[in-house]
Formats: sequence, structure tokens, C-alpha cells
Amino acid sequence: MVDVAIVAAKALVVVLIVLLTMGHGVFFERKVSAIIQDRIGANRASIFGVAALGIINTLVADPLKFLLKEDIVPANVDRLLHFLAPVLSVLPLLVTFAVVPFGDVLVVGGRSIDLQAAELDVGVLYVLAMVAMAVYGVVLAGWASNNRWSLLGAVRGSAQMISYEIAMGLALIAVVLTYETLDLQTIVRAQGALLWGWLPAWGVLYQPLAFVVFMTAGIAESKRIPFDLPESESELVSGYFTEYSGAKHLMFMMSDFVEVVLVAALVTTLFFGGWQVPYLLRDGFHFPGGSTVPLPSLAVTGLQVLAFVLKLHCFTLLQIVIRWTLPRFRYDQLMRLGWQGLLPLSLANVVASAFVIVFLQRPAA
Amino acid sequence: MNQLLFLVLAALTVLGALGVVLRTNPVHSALALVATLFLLSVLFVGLDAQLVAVLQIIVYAGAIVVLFLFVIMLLNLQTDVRVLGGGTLVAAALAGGLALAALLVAAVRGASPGPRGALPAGFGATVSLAHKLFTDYLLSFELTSILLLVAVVGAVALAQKKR
Amino acid sequence: MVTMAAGPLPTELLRWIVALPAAGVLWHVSAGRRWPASARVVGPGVVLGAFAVALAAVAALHAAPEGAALRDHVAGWIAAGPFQADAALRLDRLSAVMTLVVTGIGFLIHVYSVGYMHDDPDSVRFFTYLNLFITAMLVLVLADNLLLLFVGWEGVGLCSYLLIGFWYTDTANAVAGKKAFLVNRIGDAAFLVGLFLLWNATGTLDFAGLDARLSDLATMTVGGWSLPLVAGLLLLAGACGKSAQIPLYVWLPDAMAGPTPVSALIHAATMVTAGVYLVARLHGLYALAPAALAVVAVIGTATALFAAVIGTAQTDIKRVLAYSTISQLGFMFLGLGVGVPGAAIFHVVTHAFFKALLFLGAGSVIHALGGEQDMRRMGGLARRLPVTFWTMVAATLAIAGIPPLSGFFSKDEIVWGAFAGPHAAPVLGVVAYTAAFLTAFYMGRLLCMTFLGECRASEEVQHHVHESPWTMLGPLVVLAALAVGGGFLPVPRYLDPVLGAPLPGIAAAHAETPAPLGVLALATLVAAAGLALAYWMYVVQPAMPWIVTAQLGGFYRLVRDKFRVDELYDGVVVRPLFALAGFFARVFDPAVVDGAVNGAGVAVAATSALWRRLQTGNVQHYALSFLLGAIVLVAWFVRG
Amino acid sequence: MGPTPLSWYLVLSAVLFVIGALGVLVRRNIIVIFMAIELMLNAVNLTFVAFARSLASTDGQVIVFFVMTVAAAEAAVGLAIILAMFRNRETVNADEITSLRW
Repeated sequence: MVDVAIVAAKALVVVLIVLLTMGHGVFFERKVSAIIQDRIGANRASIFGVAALGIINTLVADPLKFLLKEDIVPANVDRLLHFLAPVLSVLPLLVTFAVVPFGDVLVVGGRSIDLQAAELDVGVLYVLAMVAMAVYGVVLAGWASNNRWSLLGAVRGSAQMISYEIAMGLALIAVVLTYETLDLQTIVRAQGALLWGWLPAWGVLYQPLAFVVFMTAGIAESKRIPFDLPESESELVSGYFTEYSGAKHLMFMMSDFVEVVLVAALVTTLFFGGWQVPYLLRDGFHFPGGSTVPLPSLAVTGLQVLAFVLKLHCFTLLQIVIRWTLPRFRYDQLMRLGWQGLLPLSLANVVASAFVIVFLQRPAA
Repeated sequence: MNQLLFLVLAALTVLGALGVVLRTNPVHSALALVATLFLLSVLFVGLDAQLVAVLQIIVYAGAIVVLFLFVIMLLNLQTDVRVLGGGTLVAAALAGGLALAALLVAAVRGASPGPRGALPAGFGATVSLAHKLFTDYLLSFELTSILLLVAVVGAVALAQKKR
Repeated sequence: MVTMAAGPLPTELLRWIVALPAAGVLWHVSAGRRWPASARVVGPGVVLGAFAVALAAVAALHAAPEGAALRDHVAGWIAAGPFQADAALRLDRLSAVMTLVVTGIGFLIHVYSVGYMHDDPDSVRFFTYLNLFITAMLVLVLADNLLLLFVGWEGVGLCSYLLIGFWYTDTANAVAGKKAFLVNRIGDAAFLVGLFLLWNATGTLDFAGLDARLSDLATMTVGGWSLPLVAGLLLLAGACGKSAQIPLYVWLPDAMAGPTPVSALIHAATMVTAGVYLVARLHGLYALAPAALAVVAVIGTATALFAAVIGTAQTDIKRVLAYSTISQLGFMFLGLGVGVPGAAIFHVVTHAFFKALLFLGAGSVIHALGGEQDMRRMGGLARRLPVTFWTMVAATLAIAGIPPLSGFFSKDEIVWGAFAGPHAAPVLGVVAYTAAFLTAFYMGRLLCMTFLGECRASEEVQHHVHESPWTMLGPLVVLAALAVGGGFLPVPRYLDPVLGAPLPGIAAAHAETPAPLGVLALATLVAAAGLALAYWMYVVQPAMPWIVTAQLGGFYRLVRDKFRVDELYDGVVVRPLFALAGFFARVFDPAVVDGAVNGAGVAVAATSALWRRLQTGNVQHYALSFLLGAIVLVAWFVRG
Repeated sequence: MGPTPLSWYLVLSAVLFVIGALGVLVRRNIIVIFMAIELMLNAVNLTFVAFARSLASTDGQVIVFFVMTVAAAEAAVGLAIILAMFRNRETVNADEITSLRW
């Protein structure tokens, strides 16, 4: 019973972290784009005159508007699939967070709780599996809408996602080769080591190329600019979710942002130490100079979760900056980048990593 | 696995399989297939085959069926007008299928449970499978890579538009 | 004399004897096109090498106990159930003599060919064939079992065919080659049947194994006949084909179509003696069948006389020599038949010397006269071609049997064997004397018509007459020395250990009694008479030949036309065969064979017209048959 | 309710297999036929995994791995063939693609 409660609690924490980051993401999206484009940005909605820098507008007014709008279902659509599509597009992404660790161990009342919602032997593969499932939302939405633009968007979307999944998977394989495990928690723990006594041994140092490939492929998976061809409003109206309105439309929007957060979370976990705080061990800070700052276990865990959330925010912000900086690719450019750029690059990275690992037997970590 | 859970899953799986075969719309068939494969993967987890379960989702649900859907959409296939083949064929197939089902069930019902003893540690885990793959099955493993290469080349050559 | 160190004999030498000429063939085939000139060096060089290795091997054999054999097991060859044949070589005194003759004479003729074929654009091909011939001939004489011997046997046959038709653009040459091949095929077929018989009876084809089974063979029968007799006669048929004996001699005169060195090497010195070698090699077998030996002797004597008679009326210089060869081979068979195989082999050796010399001399003459072969347009060449003339004189005296030249000794041994050998037949001895007289006569005739008297060639030809280059004359001189002194080689005595009685009590040992002085004198007298008659008829009284031919009339024409044996064979064998083949080609094949084939096709087509209805092209119908098959399989598994 | 016996899995597998086989035989749409083939393959996979569990040997799971690989290759090539065929014949019906016969 207690176990079930603990799992439920962990899941709740994860969902909270995701929702929090996502909310901040939405806010960043509006405000950062405004800064980039030298305008003020969302500032209209206010509660009792308090606009709170647009937070009210972005996190209260907009969602409310979406939720309260009429849910229009066009004639001659496949009603069941039309309904299922948004759910299928957001659900697998949310479920993926189950294997992302957000802290080390929490010691409460003699119990050590691993701060990872689901301890899975095949974590990395699970991530790939769930990301792959996300395709169905796009495909079904496009097909079920009985609309030319939707169908085209869906075709584009599915092709794009499948293409970039391959590069993503290969980047992940290089990481797996480096850490010799599929468990994300183990990977994060391995990144707690120090190189030459002072440099945190984060994954990006071992696998810079995999990081670049993974990040690029991740952005492509989220189907946002510069990879937003499935919806590209100038060509396909709104792509695969043209025929969606109200709450269903909100779910598609959400799935975009969840994907952004997911990519941020995975990049953090795999390449930037996850919940690791430099020099922070379970009993406090151990600085390279030899000085130590002992901390209680609870404080350490709190710092770790905080660090994780912070990193999450950083990479979410990075993706938003990228989204507002780059123009959209042409479809052939997109495919060429995926198949002729990232795929060979990640393959070469896997081969090179394998060679290095075989010659060094194991990484310095 | 709990028998009740199994029965529920099995019933759903059979429903999904029937959906694949009976739905007239190929997209529905494909979705029924995904559902079936997903349920099978759950059954695999129940049989202590975690890696196979995850691979099942990645390979089948994530790649193969998406490919099916992709092709269906590319060809813009709609609901089949005439679903079944010729009457003789259907009759013969039904008779044969029932006979095969009866035979298979008859053959299988008395299957001995086998030595069900304790499972070795790490059964179905990545490490144990990988070890098997790279020792006992190394040749087959390398051969599958050749198979995949040939398949890639063949698929590209076939699907390419003729110039 | 090299003394061999104690220890195993250097048997590996044997394979190099064969391998060297084979390497020459490979060189010609691979590099000959690019460096044609190399053939002139490589061709004779590899044969000289083989000769040197053979000398070393013979020396090693000499160090071994008397009667021993070097055996070189090169590789397993055929092992099929009980049948076993290895690629193994064997050198005993018999094969030693043959090997030295083949490589030694072969080398001289190769050297001669360098000069003779100098202007031929195809000389590389020529040396390829020649080296291939040497290889095959060495396999033949060195083989350790009958099957390998048969390989060499066919190999030399092939080379003979290739070389007879060497100038294949002339149809007559190609036809002559084909004739040689086909006639030999008759004998070879019998040879093969003989092999089968022997293997069936003894289970082995090794010479050593056969000798070990001789006592068993003696009592065996096949179809009521004595097995050694049947096998011996079958193998004799093969020997008759290869060695141009009655009735299979007809190919040899035509074989003169090939280049003259080929006639010297293959159709005089070496290949045609293979039959003699075969019978000598199997003398143990023949000793079990005196009747077969009698047949050998009769065939030999008849051939010797018959060919000698024809030889007296031929005008083509090479044809005279061809019939002479046939005749001399007949002497050798006589020697084998009367039980003096040592003498027969001795005659093989001396014959190789003087007949090669005769052919090469004839070649030199033909060369000098720009290709002229008709003796009626020769004459008086003695002063113009002195070296050729004097070497030819030596050869003529040798073949005629004038002491102390080589032919005297070997021929005398054979004829004396006919009177005093283990299977003596004095009648045959008398016939042999007649043949010897005719030999001396036609050889004298050849010498006189070619070198003495008036020159009957055209002015144009006379103007160009020149002595041959030294690459050609050198071998002539060496061979002349051998023809003169070769008679003192103790070949028969050397061969005694291997050709002696294979089993005690079956055949008496070789006649040790030397020929009485009177016999020697008679032989000399006969030879001298023949030569003298020729000199008188063709030099002293040049009109005599016309008178004689006019007197003899029809008989002369019969002899000149070679007793019309070719025409006889044509009528009795060739035409009926052609008629039969025509029947099969025009009637049997279209109606019966084609009918059966077409009928089968029609039947299949009709049947498949029914079955192809199963092939609907619909993949699901095929899948249905999968399902049915699966049901059957599962039912089969569930059944138990 | 105890653990599920092996034979239950096998019966389920047999039923799935036969459903797949029937799909292959009776449907006209060649893409659906392909899906039915995948269904048959998966029925066999279930057998392998069930036996692997029952015999406590991972070999069965390794075989499943190979089956998946082959299935992936088959799907890729098969769908490419279907695409090429559709371009030429404008049909995906198995009984209209029957030119490979006498």
C-alpha cells in the first residue's frame, strides 16, 4: 500500500514538474518572441488590473478560451479516431517522463526512495518506444479529419517523425554505448563523477556530437519551427489539426510543448547531468580544493530536484529561442538534413564511439 | 500472470485481431493491428520478456504499422468496396481455417507446462538477451544485418519513381 | 659413376622428368604469344633438362639392387570403391631405356626443329605440341599402372593428331590427322576392354600388382577362353594401332603429312614403339598365353615383309621411310613374339637412332630442295649435301644390318631369336631374312635415287640447293654416331633382370646362346646383297627399274598402290559405316529419336495444359494450398 | 486464480494465427493481407515467448528478435512492391494482380 502511494506521489511530482515547466514554456514563448521581435508581447488579459507580465494572459486566459470554445467536429469524419487523435498525441509523451529521474534518493523514515517514477531496465528503449507512438496522434488526426490539408500534414508529419527517430535512436545508442546501461537513473549517476578532479563528467563532454544530433532530432520531433512543415500555416492551413478546435486543439498545442519539455528533460538527463549539481554528493558539497560543505540529506535532494527543474527550464528556453530565430525548412531540405546529414553523422558517431570504447575499454567515468 | 488478467487481455487481443481482418477500412485495420500488438507486448511483459515487449512496440507499432499507415495514406485508400475474395476461396479458406484452428488447439491443449522452475536472475533483461545474441546467435545476428541492408536497397529500388 | 648414399632412393626425381616438359607447355601457352622467340630456347631446353634428370634417376636406379624400381607416388588419383589408381611413376630398367630414348632423341629432334621450323610463323604452337608430346610420352613410359599408361597413350595420340595436321590449312593434312586418330581409336577401344578385363580379374592395374597376381591369372577364363589370351589379344590390338601393325598400319604412311621432325620423333623413334613397350611391359601376362605371343610374332613378321614389299615401290622419300618404319616395327613384334623382348627393345633403341637420323636426313634433303619429296626428281645430291649424305649412308648401313653398325646387332638378335628363342618359329625367321633383304634393297634404292647419279631436279630448284644450318646438321651427326656405335650398347643384357622369366617354369629365360658365326655371316650377306642390287639397278644400270616394272606389270602396280589396302578398307569398312550412319541420320533420327522427343514434348504440353489451370496468378489461391499443406503437417504431428 | 498455464498462451496464439491466416486468404486488399501476415508472425512470437518463459530459456526471446527483424524487412520490401504495383496498375486488390501465370 505504501509502495503504491510512493509511486503515485512520484508520478504526481513528475506531472507537476512537467506542467510547471510547460507553463513557463508557454509564457516564455510569448514573451521571448516579443523580445526577439522587439515588441511587448502578451499583456492584455489581467485580473483586477494585474497582468503579471502576461502570465495571466498566457496561462489563464488563453487556456480558458480554448477550453470554453465550441468543439467543432466536421461532417463525414471518423468520429472515434477524430476524438482519439489528440489523446494519442499527448499521452505517450507524458508517459515518457515516467523513466526520467528527477533526483537521487530521498531518505524518508528509513526508506530510500529512488526519485524516478518507473525504474525500468530498458529506460532508453522505452523512451524510443513512446516517442514512436506519438506518431499515431498525427497520422490519425490527419486521416480522420477527412481533409486534404490534414492528410498532407499527416503524411508529412509521419514521414518527418519516422526519419528523425532514426537519427535520435542512433544518438541514443552512442550514449548507451558510453554508459553501458539502458537505465536513465544509472546514466545520471555516472555523470556525477569528476574529470581530472574538477570537471563534472557530463555526457555532453563524452558525446558532443550525439548531443547536437539528439537535440536537432528532438526539435524535429516536436514539429516546431524550423521543422513545422506538418502544420505550416502558409501551405496547409494548420496541417493535421486544421479540423480541430477547442479543447482538442489545446491538446495538440499542449503536446507540442510537452514534447519541448520532454526533449529538454532528455537532453538534461543524458548530456547535462540530470539532477546532478556539480560537487554535490549525498552528504554535501565536496569542492575540488578539498573544502567541504556538509548538508542534510533532505537539502541535498531538494537541491538536486531544483537543479533538474532549472536545467529543464534552460533547455526549454533554448528551444524557444531556436524556434523564433530560424526560418522554416523546405521539405526536401528537411529530408536531406535527416537522411543525409544527421543519419550518417550519428552512424559515424556510433562507430567512432564503439572504437574508442573498445580501445579504452571503458570511459574515464 | 494472473489468469483473470490473462483472460481479459486475451479477449481484447482476439478482438483486435478480428478487427484487423474484419474492418473494411484499412486504416481501422491498421489501428486494430497496433492495438493487438500493444496488447501482445503487455502479454510479453507478463511473460518476463521486457526487452522483447519494448522492441515489439518500437519495431512493430513504431515502425512497421506506421509504414503501413503511411502507404495507405500515400495511396489514399478508402473503405474497401468489395472486401472479400471469390466465394469459393472464402468458403475453402473458412473451412481450412477452422480445421487448422481445431487441429492447433487440439495439438496445443495438452502441452506440458515444461520445467517451470525458478527463472534465472535477469531473465528477459537486455543483458541476458544481448549475451545470447552476441554468442550463440552471432552468425544469425550478423546475417540479419545483411538481410536488412538488402531490404533497404530493395525497398529504395522498388519504390523509386522510374525515370 | 655416382655412388648413391645409403638411404631412401631419390624417387622424387621422376616427377621432375615429366614436369619439365609440362612446364615447357605451360610456358609456350602463357608466354609464347608475347615472346615467340623464347620457344626456340625453352622448347629444347626443357627436354634437355628432362634428359639430365632422367640420367640422374637412372644413375640412382643403378645404385639400387638389380631389378629394383624407383616408384614416385605423386598423388592419389582415382579412388572409387574398390577401384584404385594413383598418379604414380615407376622407373625400372625397361622404362629407363625408354625414358632415355624419348628424352635424348627428343632433345636432338627439338634442336633440329629449331632450324627446320625457323621460318614457320606457327613455331610456338609447334613447340607447344612437341613438348606436350614429350610429356605424354614420358607419362606413358613412366606410368606405374595401366590406367596412367593409357592416359599417356591417349596423350601421345592426341599430339600425333595435332602434329600430323599441323599445317591444317591443307585439307589433306587434316584428313591424315583424322585418319590416324580414328584408326588408333579402334585399337584403343580394344585396349580399354582389355583393361576392364584385367581389372575385373585382378582388382588392380598396377604393374607390380598384376605381376603378383600372375599365377592366379593363369587359370582364369573368360567366356570359356583363357583370360590371359583374351586380354593379351585385346591389348595387342591396341598395340597394333599405336605401332602401325597389320591390320591397323594404314594411318602411318599418311601421317607423313606432318612436319618432318614430327615424323622422326613421333612416327619413327618414339610413339610408334609404344606398342612394343606395352607388350614388353606386360611380358609376364603374355608369357601365360603362348597363343597370343604366336599371334604377335605372326603379325610382326607379316607386317615386316608386307611393308618392305610396298617400300620398294614408293617414290615419295618420306613414304619409303614410313613403310620402312612399319616394317622395322614388325621386326620388333617378331622379337616380342618369339620371346626375346630384350632384343625387341634393343631394336627399338637402335631403330630410334637410325630411323630418326633417316627422317631428319630426308628432312634436310626436302629442306634443301624447297619442299620436294619425290625421289624421281632428286639424285646426285651427295656433293651438294655432304654432311647429310654421309650421315644418311651411316643410317642406311645401320638399318640394312651391315656390321658393326647398330642395326646389325639388334636385328640379328631378333632373327636369331626366331630360330632359337623360347618360342622359336624358324619359318618366321626365314621370312624375316626376306624382309631384311628387301629392307637393304629399298634403303639402297632410296640412297641411290637421292644422292647418286644424275640430278633430276629442275634448274630452279638445283640453283637453290644448300646444306642445312648447323642446328639441323648437329643432331644428324650425333645421331649418326649413335647409329654407328649404338649396337655396342648392352641393352638386352641390361634388361634381363626385368624381362626375365616372371614366374619360374612358365617361360624359359632369354636365349643366352649367342648366334653362331654362320648366321651372322648369312645376315651380313643378305644385307650386302640387297644394297648391291639397289646400287646396280639405280646407279650402274639406270634403265633396269623400267625393265623390271614392265616385266612385273600388274603386280608392280599393285605394290605401287600399296596393295590397295586403303581402298579395301574404304569398301569394306568405311562405306558401309557411312551408309549405316546415313540411314540413322535420314531415317532413324527424324522418325524415331525426334519422334520420341517431340512426342514427349507434346505429351508434357498436353498434360500441363490441364495442370496450368491451377496456376491462377492469384496469390491467395497459392496461399490456400499453403494452408492445406499446413493442415496436413499439423495433422501428421497431432496424429500420434 | 493462479498463474496462467502455458497451454492458454498457446491456444491464444493458435487462435491469432488462424485469424491471421484467414485474413490472408479472404481479404482482397493486399495491404490488409500484409497486416494479417504480421498478425500470424506475432502469433508465433507469442508462442516463442511463452515457451521461453515456460522453459526458463531466453532462446525463445532471441528468436522473436529475429522474427521482428525479418518482419521489418518484409514490410519494407513488401510495401515498396505494393507502391510500385499501385503506380502501374492503380489497384491494391490481390485478385486483380494475376498477370504472373500461364
